[in-house]
Amino acid sequence: MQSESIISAPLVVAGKEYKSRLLVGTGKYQDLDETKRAIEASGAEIVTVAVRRTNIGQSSDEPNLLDVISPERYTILPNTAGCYTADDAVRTCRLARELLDGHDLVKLEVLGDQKTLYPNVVETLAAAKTLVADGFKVMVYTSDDPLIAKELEDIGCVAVMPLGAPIGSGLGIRNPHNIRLILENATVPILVDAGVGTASDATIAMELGCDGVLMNTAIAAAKDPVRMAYAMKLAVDSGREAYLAGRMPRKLYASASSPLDGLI
Amino acid sequence: MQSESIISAPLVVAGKEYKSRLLVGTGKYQDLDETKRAIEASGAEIVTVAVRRTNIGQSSDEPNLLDVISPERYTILPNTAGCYTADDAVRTCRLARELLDGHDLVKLEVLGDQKTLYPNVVETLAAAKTLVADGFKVMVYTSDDPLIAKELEDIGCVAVMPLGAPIGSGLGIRNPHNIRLILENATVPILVDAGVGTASDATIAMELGCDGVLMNTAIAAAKDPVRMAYAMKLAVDSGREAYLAGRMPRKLYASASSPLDGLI
Amino acid sequence: MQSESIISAPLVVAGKEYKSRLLVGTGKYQDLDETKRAIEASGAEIVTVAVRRTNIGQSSDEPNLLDVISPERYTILPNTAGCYTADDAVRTCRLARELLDGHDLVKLEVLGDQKTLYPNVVETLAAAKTLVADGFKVMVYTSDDPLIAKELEDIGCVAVMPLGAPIGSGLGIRNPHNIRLILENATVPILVDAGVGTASDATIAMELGCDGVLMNTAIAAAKDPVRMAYAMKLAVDSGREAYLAGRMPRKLYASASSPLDGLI
Amino acid sequence: MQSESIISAPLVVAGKEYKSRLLVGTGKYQDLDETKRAIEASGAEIVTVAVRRTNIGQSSDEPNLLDVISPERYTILPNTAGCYTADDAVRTCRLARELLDGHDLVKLEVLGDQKTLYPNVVETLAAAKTLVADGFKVMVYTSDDPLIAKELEDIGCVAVMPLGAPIGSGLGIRNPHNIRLILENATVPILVDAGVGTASDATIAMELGCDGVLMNTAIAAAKDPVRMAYAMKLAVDSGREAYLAGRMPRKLYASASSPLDGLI
Amino acid sequence: MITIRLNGESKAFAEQASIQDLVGTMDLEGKRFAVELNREIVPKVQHAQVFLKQDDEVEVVQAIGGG
Amino acid sequence: MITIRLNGESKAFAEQASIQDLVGTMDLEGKRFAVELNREIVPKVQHAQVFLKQDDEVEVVQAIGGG
Amino acid sequence: MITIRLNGESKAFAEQASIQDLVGTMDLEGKRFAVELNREIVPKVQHAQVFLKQDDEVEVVQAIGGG
Amino acid sequence: MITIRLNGESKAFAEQASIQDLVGTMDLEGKRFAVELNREIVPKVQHAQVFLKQDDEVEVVQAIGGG
Repeated sequence: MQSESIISAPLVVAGKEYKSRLLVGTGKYQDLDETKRAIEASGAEIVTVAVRRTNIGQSSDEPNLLDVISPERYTILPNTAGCYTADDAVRTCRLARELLDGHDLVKLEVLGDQKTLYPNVVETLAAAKTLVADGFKVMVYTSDDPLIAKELEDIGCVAVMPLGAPIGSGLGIRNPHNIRLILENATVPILVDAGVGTASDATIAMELGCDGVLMNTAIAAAKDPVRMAYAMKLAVDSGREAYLAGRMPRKLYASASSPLDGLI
Repeated sequence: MQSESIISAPLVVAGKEYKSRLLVGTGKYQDLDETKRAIEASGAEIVTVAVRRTNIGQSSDEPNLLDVISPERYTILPNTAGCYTADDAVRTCRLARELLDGHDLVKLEVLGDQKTLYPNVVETLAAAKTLVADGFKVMVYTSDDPLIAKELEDIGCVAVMPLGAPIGSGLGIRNPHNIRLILENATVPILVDAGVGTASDATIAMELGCDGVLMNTAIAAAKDPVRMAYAMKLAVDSGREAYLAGRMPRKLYASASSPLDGLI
Repeated sequence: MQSESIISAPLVVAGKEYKSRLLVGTGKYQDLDETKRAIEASGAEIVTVAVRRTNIGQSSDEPNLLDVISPERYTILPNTAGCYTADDAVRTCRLARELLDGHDLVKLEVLGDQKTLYPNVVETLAAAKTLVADGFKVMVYTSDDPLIAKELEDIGCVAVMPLGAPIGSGLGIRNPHNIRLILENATVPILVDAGVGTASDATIAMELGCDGVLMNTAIAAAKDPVRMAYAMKLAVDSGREAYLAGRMPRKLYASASSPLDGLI
Repeated sequence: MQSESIISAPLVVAGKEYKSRLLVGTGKYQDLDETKRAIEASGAEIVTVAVRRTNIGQSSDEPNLLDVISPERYTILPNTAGCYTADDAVRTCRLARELLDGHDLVKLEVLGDQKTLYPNVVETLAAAKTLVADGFKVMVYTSDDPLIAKELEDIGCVAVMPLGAPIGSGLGIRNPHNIRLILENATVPILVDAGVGTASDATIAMELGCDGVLMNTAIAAAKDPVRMAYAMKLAVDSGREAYLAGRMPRKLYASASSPLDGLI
Repeated sequence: MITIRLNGESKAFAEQASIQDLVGTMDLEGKRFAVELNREIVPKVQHAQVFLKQDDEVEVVQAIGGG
Repeated sequence: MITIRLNGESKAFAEQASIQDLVGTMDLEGKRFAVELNREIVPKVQHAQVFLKQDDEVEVVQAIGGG
Repeated sequence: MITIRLNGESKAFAEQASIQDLVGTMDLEGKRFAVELNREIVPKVQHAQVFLKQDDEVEVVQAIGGG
Repeated sequence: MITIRLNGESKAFAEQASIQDLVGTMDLEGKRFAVELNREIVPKVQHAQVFLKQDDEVEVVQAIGGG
């Protein structure tokens, strides 16, 4: 059955294949144990991390994130969260590459202000150019502006990740129409990053035809993060399958599911 | 982990436990083979069928639905589709009970007109009273009127199944607010029946707290029904898990997923 | 211009013509002066009132609603708010008719419970039959069930008034699809009653093709009720005009408003 | 009454006061007579025009737009529609200024592609800087990106005009959340430009707190453009009034409009 | 004396008191009101001719603000 | 001969024909079906004992695909 | 004779022709228009003093309906 | 002694102290970290050869939870 062949089609990012189309963050969890269990439940293969200064005099016995989420098992995706200029974002990526022994896949995000965390697309374009020239494989967080998304692809980003809604808002896909416009023009994977609040939001993103979804707060801030991680795994698979299956047309009126003739 | 105990909580209808919360119809498929494969992919344990006159002089070699969807493997749920009066619906249920050797679980639906297939709630109430008195276990299709839903429960129906949208329309849950009102008052299982068009519609129904979803056209009229059946299985599980996990609160503004301190 | 002729087409209820398609209630205002000013600002010609027991030993100098909203100037529409049975509703209408010297136009509403104030359609049907037989002109509040709406029309109600959302909720038109189904079958005026929260809700109701809108809380509970009353007057007229004008078709893509040729 | 003082507050653009908050285009009409009648019906005081090459050998008796929409009566707002680079937009504005004897109020729009007509925000920023430096009063069409909107304001644009949806799509306000974010930070007038399809779309834009709405296709492509122009005038006023009046809070449950005590 | 229920409350009246007498105690001059006696409307024209009996149930209502 | 209505169509049977005889003409061996005679169910166990009369109305139904 | 491009089309004019001469050929009396010569605006007051040269690029524009 | 800024804080080190010496004071054995000296990355292999100077700005970073 030809659909089976489609179903097995993996997500390909920077030449590497992934079975899971759900990417998850590691922030906002109670502790590393919850982080570990949630990420396992999510089935994610690509996991984002932040890069931060080592606390001077930090107790060495403190467990370390990368011991729990090991680069051997997961594709670590360092992000530039908290960077408000192209320069800071580039420095952060270079530190990440050194930190991960030359691993050059990064999540670029350059934000505009702390209230909305809305991406600064002008700085993002500048940083993307520098990073691509410097040999990085850039997965880039951006707005749902279809022109900017296309320009980021043209610059050479390996994946473009428009927001569904502000980071951590859980408002879902605010403007599916723009996401659709982005998808129509795309030749690299398009992932919705930020805004997902519950499972159906992720399903809707995939039904639109997105190649994947990246989230953190929707899982970490759920009452039961591990269970929500599992719900999200199902939601992304469900939306992908529905997209591939091709939904029924909407009708303004009813259409009987049972035959009309042969009624007693 | 307490959540595991919750997760295993099955759907209980008329005293019988079901692992799957997705109920499916058998109408509108190309052939019985597609019917069989789609229903297997859906993981459904309760399957609706219609009751119709035997075509006189019908060729006996024609395969029979109940050979493919056997009452031994599935809980067969005969419906009263196509009935526009309480009397016809009651007759149809009695024929179904005889047909299934006394099996008394039925799906009651009394419709108002062929254009909207909207439930006639007055006739539905009358039929429900008669059927319950006659010993039937009635799963009843109705509108999203919370008062009627409660009255049907009070009459003794074993499950109340409000519509999401007109049968076969694929318009999704048109009025989640009413479904929520129905759920608040319910002490029997509430299943959304009719209106689901794609996976996220089913997920949303479950996230509202519904106990299950019944559908037919969304699967049978998809481009690839078998794959959509599988997508729906995932969608219902996903929505159930998300409901049990407890979604994050929505926020008007952003909230950083990565810590703010320790930035370079 | 033919459209001008259409525009002047008045709302006709029980054989009487009304220029205004906005009907307003008189509840929840600070005082009778605010009531008077808000209703004047709304331009309403039909105004609903409630019927209640005279407080024994009530001070006679207390101003009286009907002194402010005089039956000479306005068409008074007594309602049966607070009635939970057909019998109470019928009694209330008869008291109202006596109170208003034989005026027989009434707003029938029979509610189900105090939490949702959702209409009890079964009792509403019963009351409507009795009242029509007793010579009343019945404007009936009901759910958005298209079959019940049609049955109320068939019984002889002079106007059918489906809810947009629960009374006093301000949630807008929760299910425009059902309102549209009601409109398609109607031969008496269809007015949205209850649920409007702000001006655009009223505009949307009229754009759907409704003949009018009835509201109370949206005006009385606004920060500035008099100004909101005026906003609602404009909103209803605006929606009516837009409906008559015939909106542009929606397009998934853009379409230039300025010519493409002759660019420098 | 304090509200009256508010109501009279005019729209102020580039130091000039306007009673009407509806701005309209002059494209897509059948003829100049329809243009004239529609614009009169709309009550608009600011009217956009395009600048195009004179057809060589064009018959001189052909009526001229500015004879019908005279600069004496209306504030003419020349646009840069059809420009895909900052340079073309600047040239077009300079031609417009010469054409209008030094009139320096312009509508800047720099588009990205003909399919979506989505604004190219990078080129728009560049053009805005040049035009402001050159003494123009710039009303700028842009996306709903709140950071870009703020930057355009900081550059010195006299009004920022985010899209509701693609030009000519009639899809309404696709992302009210972003419009709200833009409004929160704004110190110049914010007008929704493009996307409005029917009256309620304009009302919603004003209820969000926008200072005005600019449209063309919604009026010109209606079945009856003159009537729709009038509907839009009412819609904008209605939304403005509702915004100033302050809408009632939404409630999940009902709230009786008639008193509960004193029932018979 | 007889006792009736007026608007749900117990109230004493003289024998032979009419609806009109009852209404006279309620400050309703010049106001619009309606009277129901034992669930039947009593038209205004009959108020003087209809007399109260022990245990009558009387409702007197007016119009007030409502939606 | 007698004439009955079977699933809405007129049909002739011999006198003394039973429901079982009728069913025998319908290729229903090994299939699930149900019989209604004049709007009353006829249980399978009685098919041999219930005989057709002139103008009887008989419905024979099966389960088919439906939603 | 010289050849210029007027609104994108090739056009011949006499030596020493001014912008005013060019405009005179275009039925623009009493109409609002603007002229750009080689991407620079030529103010109306200078139309008589500015003369066309071989290969000049001239744009003459008007206002038309647009949104 | 020299003074440098380490992760934004002033810190004193011996003359001739290397990046490796600095790292040695930070409990980073067996952990993944990266070092930036005056906004340039210092690869691990060079930590022993690169020496601190007065007023150097050093950043030492690790990976932590983030979205």
